Amino acid sequence: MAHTLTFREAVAEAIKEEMKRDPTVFVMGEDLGKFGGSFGTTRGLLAEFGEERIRDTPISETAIVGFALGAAMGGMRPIAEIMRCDWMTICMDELVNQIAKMRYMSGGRPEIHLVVRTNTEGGIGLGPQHSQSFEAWFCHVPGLKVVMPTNAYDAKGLLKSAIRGRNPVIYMEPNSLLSMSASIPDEDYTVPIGKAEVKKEGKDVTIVAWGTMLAKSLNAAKTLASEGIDAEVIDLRTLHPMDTETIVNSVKKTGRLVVAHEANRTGGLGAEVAATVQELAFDSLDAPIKRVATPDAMIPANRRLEKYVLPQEDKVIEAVKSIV
Amino acid sequence: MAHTLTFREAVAEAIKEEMKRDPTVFVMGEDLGKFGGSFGTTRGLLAEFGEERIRDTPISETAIVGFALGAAMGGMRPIAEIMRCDWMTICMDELVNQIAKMRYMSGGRPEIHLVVRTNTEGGIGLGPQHSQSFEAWFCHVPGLKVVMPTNAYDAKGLLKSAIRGRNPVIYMEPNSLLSMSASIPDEDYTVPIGKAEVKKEGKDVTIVAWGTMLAKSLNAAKTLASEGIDAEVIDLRTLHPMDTETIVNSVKKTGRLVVAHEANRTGGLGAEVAATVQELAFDSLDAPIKRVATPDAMIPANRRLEKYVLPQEDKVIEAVKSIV
Amino acid sequence: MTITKEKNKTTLSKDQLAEMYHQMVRIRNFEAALPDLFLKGLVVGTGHVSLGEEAVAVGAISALGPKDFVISTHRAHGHALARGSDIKIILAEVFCKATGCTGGKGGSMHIHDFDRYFFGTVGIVGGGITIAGGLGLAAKLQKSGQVCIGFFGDGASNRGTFHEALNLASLWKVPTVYVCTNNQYAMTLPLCNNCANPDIATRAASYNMPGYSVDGTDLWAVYETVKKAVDHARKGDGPSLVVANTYRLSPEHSLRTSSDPTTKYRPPGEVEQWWAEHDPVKITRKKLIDMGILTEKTATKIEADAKKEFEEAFQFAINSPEPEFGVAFEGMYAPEEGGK
Amino acid sequence: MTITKEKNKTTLSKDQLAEMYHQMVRIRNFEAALPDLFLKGLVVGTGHVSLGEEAVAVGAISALGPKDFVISTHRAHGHALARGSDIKIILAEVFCKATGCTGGKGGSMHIHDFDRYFFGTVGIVGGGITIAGGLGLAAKLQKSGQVCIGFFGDGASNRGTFHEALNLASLWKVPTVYVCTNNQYAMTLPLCNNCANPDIATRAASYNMPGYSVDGTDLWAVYETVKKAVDHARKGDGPSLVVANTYRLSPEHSLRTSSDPTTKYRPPGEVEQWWAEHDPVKITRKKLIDMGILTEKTATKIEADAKKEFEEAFQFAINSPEPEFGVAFEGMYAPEEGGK
Ligand SMILES: Cc1ncc(C[n+]2csc(CCOP(=O)(O)OP(=O)(O)O)c2C)c(N)n1
Ligand SMILES: Cc1ncc(C[n+]2csc(CCOP(=O)(O)OP(=O)(O)O)c2C)c(N)n1
Ligand SMILES: [Mg+2]
Ligand SMILES: [Mg+2]
Repeated sequence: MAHTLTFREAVAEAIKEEMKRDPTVFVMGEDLGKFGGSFGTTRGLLAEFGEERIRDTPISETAIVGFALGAAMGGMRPIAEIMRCDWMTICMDELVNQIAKMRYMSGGRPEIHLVVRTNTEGGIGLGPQHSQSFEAWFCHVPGLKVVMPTNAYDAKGLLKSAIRGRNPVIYMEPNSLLSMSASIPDEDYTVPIGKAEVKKEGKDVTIVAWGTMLAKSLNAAKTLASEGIDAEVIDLRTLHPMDTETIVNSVKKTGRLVVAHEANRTGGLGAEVAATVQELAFDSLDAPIKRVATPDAMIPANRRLEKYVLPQEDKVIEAVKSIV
Repeated sequence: MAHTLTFREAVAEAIKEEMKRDPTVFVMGEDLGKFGGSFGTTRGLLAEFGEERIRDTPISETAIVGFALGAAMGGMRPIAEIMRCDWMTICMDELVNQIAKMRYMSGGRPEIHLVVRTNTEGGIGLGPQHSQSFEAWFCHVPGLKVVMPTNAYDAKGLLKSAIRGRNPVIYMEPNSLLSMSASIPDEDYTVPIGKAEVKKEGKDVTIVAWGTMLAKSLNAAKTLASEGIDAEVIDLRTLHPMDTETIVNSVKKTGRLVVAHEANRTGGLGAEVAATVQELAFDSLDAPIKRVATPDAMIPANRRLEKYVLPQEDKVIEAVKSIV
Repeated sequence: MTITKEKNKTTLSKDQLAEMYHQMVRIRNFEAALPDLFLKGLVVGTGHVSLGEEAVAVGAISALGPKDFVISTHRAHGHALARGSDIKIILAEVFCKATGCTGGKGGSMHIHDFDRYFFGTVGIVGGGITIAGGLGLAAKLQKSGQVCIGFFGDGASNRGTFHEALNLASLWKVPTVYVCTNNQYAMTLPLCNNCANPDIATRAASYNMPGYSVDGTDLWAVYETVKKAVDHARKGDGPSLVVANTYRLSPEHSLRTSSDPTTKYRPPGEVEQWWAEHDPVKITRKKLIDMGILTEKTATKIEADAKKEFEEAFQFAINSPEPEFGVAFEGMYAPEEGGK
Repeated sequence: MTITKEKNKTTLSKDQLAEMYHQMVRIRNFEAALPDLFLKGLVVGTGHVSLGEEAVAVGAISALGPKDFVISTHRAHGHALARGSDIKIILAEVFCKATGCTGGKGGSMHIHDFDRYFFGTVGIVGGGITIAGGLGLAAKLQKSGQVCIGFFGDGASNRGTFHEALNLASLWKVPTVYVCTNNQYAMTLPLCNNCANPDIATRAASYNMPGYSVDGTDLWAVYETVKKAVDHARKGDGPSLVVANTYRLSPEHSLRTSSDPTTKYRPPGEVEQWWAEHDPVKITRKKLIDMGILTEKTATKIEADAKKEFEEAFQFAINSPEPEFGVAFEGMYAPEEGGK
């Protein structure tokens, strides 16, 4: 049997089930108790679990993440929330120098089982300081795992894997996908970290996307299909470690690759995908790999400008056509 | 006429000359007054300019960089020092959300003329939290410029350009290069931001490198020459904006590219170079672009292990041979 | 450490006081209108209104000279208006129109007015606290005699930037006055779950600077205290911390959150009671009439004029064009040509 | 806010005191030997010795039970030794040998001993302050009765993490005792250029927690104060801040900087005077003999034993193998198999 949930409800349900399953799981972050989270992803949890396990914090991002690390070392499985990815900038030391390295620095001893959840990407008119997505940074940091689900099913399944896992996971929730629904099995399931998913098979070109760009890429694929171009679309889902195999296999079949993400182009994770694929599938490539991304620009608040700056479906179509 | 300076002396000389030239230039950071900087790059400045303009700060990295921004907005040209690149993690909000975006967020009005200097890369046995290089992060942030000189001449010239410029510059000083000397003209000169330099011409393969890997690449090129492989070696110098033209022209000539940097491989700026070049010079490439970098691992303190983990000359040679 | 509770004093002239009331009313009109305009889709993204904080904005900013610096927060409209910024330009920015102060690229969280040394708003809570110290440093190094006010909220006072900035500002004796608008909530978190010691002014002791706790609904108290701190700074005696205690009369934290009906986190009746007993506009009006500075008639005239000004601003903003696509990529870097 | 200066008391038994002196001597020997070993090239990278801080390490850690947590700083050797860690393993780590606690991958800045709940050292100044709060939170949530000591320095107290962590620890009443070893220098910066208010314990008031300022050369004062704070935490009454004031007797900030002759930033004679008048090992020795707890003979025996122990540790460390290359890439991630 199954039920229907939005992305944000799927997040809450994953947390709820894991908290019931494991008393060491708890949640901490800003405005996530009574308010249910600035983006509504923790609604209902306070009523169910109380203030001891659903912990509202002051505006202290370094303490949120640093306490989560200490709590994990002390045997708990914290789920820390940083309200917006833009503010992950504040706790980068905790993430990069402490959390990612604590196990290694300690001779491989402690398990840093914690999740840092954050709302990412733009698209709702919040302007330059509230619309960014820094997945490329986190993937550059050995010791972390990074996931970004694109639908409620994966949101729940990946979050469960992250919570149950034995390593620190950055779990990124794309802003504009939170209200999208999907069918969720009633029974317990997980989605493995490290596996991409082929969302649509195709033979002419591979499109690898994550976050908001996945849906735009699938739409683009529809349009392209009507013009006789058969695109294969891959949802990367786990950004680090990357499922290179699935991508390379696809490119070996199609001979062409477009990578689409919402983060800024230069230094974005699209570069990593392109660099890896051209190395591993050089002889299969019939055309240059194209990247679709936000140009190297800030994201304006004005909705028309925002839409103009962020990559849309047409940019994916354009990129595909330029190489097919 | 010319004189000889080490990299660290060249940094100090650039600051000294610019401070004499422009009363709005000043320096702030940890232990840079009497002590002359933890890596000796500000020696002699306190004696010359006094405490008003050579300002020692407490261990407050967010305040160092935030104050520098305010001071720039108020008309000064601060040179802020973050002792180690690893601690740039602490002031990422100030760098990314405030400094990089202040002009844009303010409708293009203020000039954020400031420099943030930092000691980067590893190689001296300081272990996982004191050996990292995050240039890829900064290049992912529109609004910043990023330079990493590899020799005393460029160190002086690029720092002068950064200080005189009208935009925020992250100026990165590779740890293991600070004692290397070069001949410095006695007269004033600058090195332009945004220009790579071909250090050695060659026709068989292009090696693009920055930081410590430049010297290792030049050494590798010597060894390769003795085996009949003629490598062109490019010092990227400015990492953002990248001098794509120089790289692409070289690759069009050689048909092969190796990118070498010390930062971790995944998400490193090498990926950006590779992704850009395969797009712009696809038809010229006779082989996959290879990256030489620290594998996705922490950098151990033990010197043998450190040397083993960090990429050495032999890795560059190997990479070249794998594609020539 | 000095923690004083200021009493009303009147070094202010009648004209000044009438003008200050005028400013408060301008802010009130502006802020009161926004929730509705947001629901109508005119305000883009989000916005934070400052109902209940009018006396803090006007009292503090009136203590500054025309070339003094101001750094504000995500809740900035009142500060800009108190600084004398053109209400049309501010409203147009809140609507993200081409005529706004950033040309519509920033919106409500990025208000600035460089001509008035209003050096902008920072959407990252606590992000401005260090910048305000740096502006003070610039003034000090250039011996310009300028002073900087750095506004922030009770919630922001728990950011590490607060600690680092106030310590450094004090060590360097920069002329920065830190004004904390304690509206008793950080988003949905009440002060007591926010600050382990809710008497935020106490913290000044950690930094060896004067700390003042004042009634933020009392225009006189705010003005006189900030004035004292500004004079102190201008003399070269360094920064101060002024905590102005008031209440967030706005229905919700932000315009965006107010559209969400599930957000009940304030005790029932609390908002209504503060409106009834501690509305700074009402309090100021009554006091000014009692003092004979305003009459019912002059007060009503001020209010009517302000209404009219807002109505004009509204017409201006709504009729302003959307920004051209091309501007989206402008203003990221200053052109290097023509630099120093 | 409670700022008390503790007086000597003696709830400690003779045996305990003799053992505490023993620990202080172990630390002294270890630290005193390192500068020379660094110059000989045996210490890798850098290292920070804690001469002058022995009474803080031993006094504070003696107030803990065996399962209580400790988080340390870059200056960690003394804390590890006081916790009872095997001196061989610690020295081997400082030499970056395979037998060290991280197998040579961390070095001096990454000492830990998980079997003794010594949860490691953080090379980022102030990085451990939040972690210590989280360990306290883990203890509280699991009702384990454990307490955490989080050590940090006077310099670290100016990091934003100090502010955020102490505020949150107090709000949540976590059982963490924050012990600030004020050795009056942060690298080359003297306390007065470091903390705007050099009385660091004052800061506890900002967080509504007890704040104590104690003589950090006085073993009794440190022990009794930290014990009081530990008991307070264990009872569920929340965190405290204990500032132990002493002096960095070490010639330089770090072993690396000490090889640089240009580093003159302390007033002439200052180090010598502190050695003469405030050496905690000498002070403790004299007091214990005066109190009849030690005799010249038993003290000398302790010192000789410690010397022998260090000599053995040195032989162990120097004869230990270098790590295999293969381990360089081990221990980054925990294997997911066999997880929950
Ligand atoms: C660093 C950071 N964390 C969280 C937020 C989200 N946020 C925006 S306003 C706000 C509350 C700020 O509270 P306070 O400082 O008291 O200002 P007020 O909103 O009451 O004016 C929060 C948590 C943010 N913008 N920046
Ligand atoms: C965030 C950060 N900034 C700077 C440094 C460089 N550094 C290492 S130790 C130190 C001084 C620390 O002073 P204090 O906290 O008083 O500890 P002490 O060294 O005196 O024991 C500095 C500045 C660092 N490791 N981390
Ligand atoms: Mg507030
Ligand atoms: Mg110190």
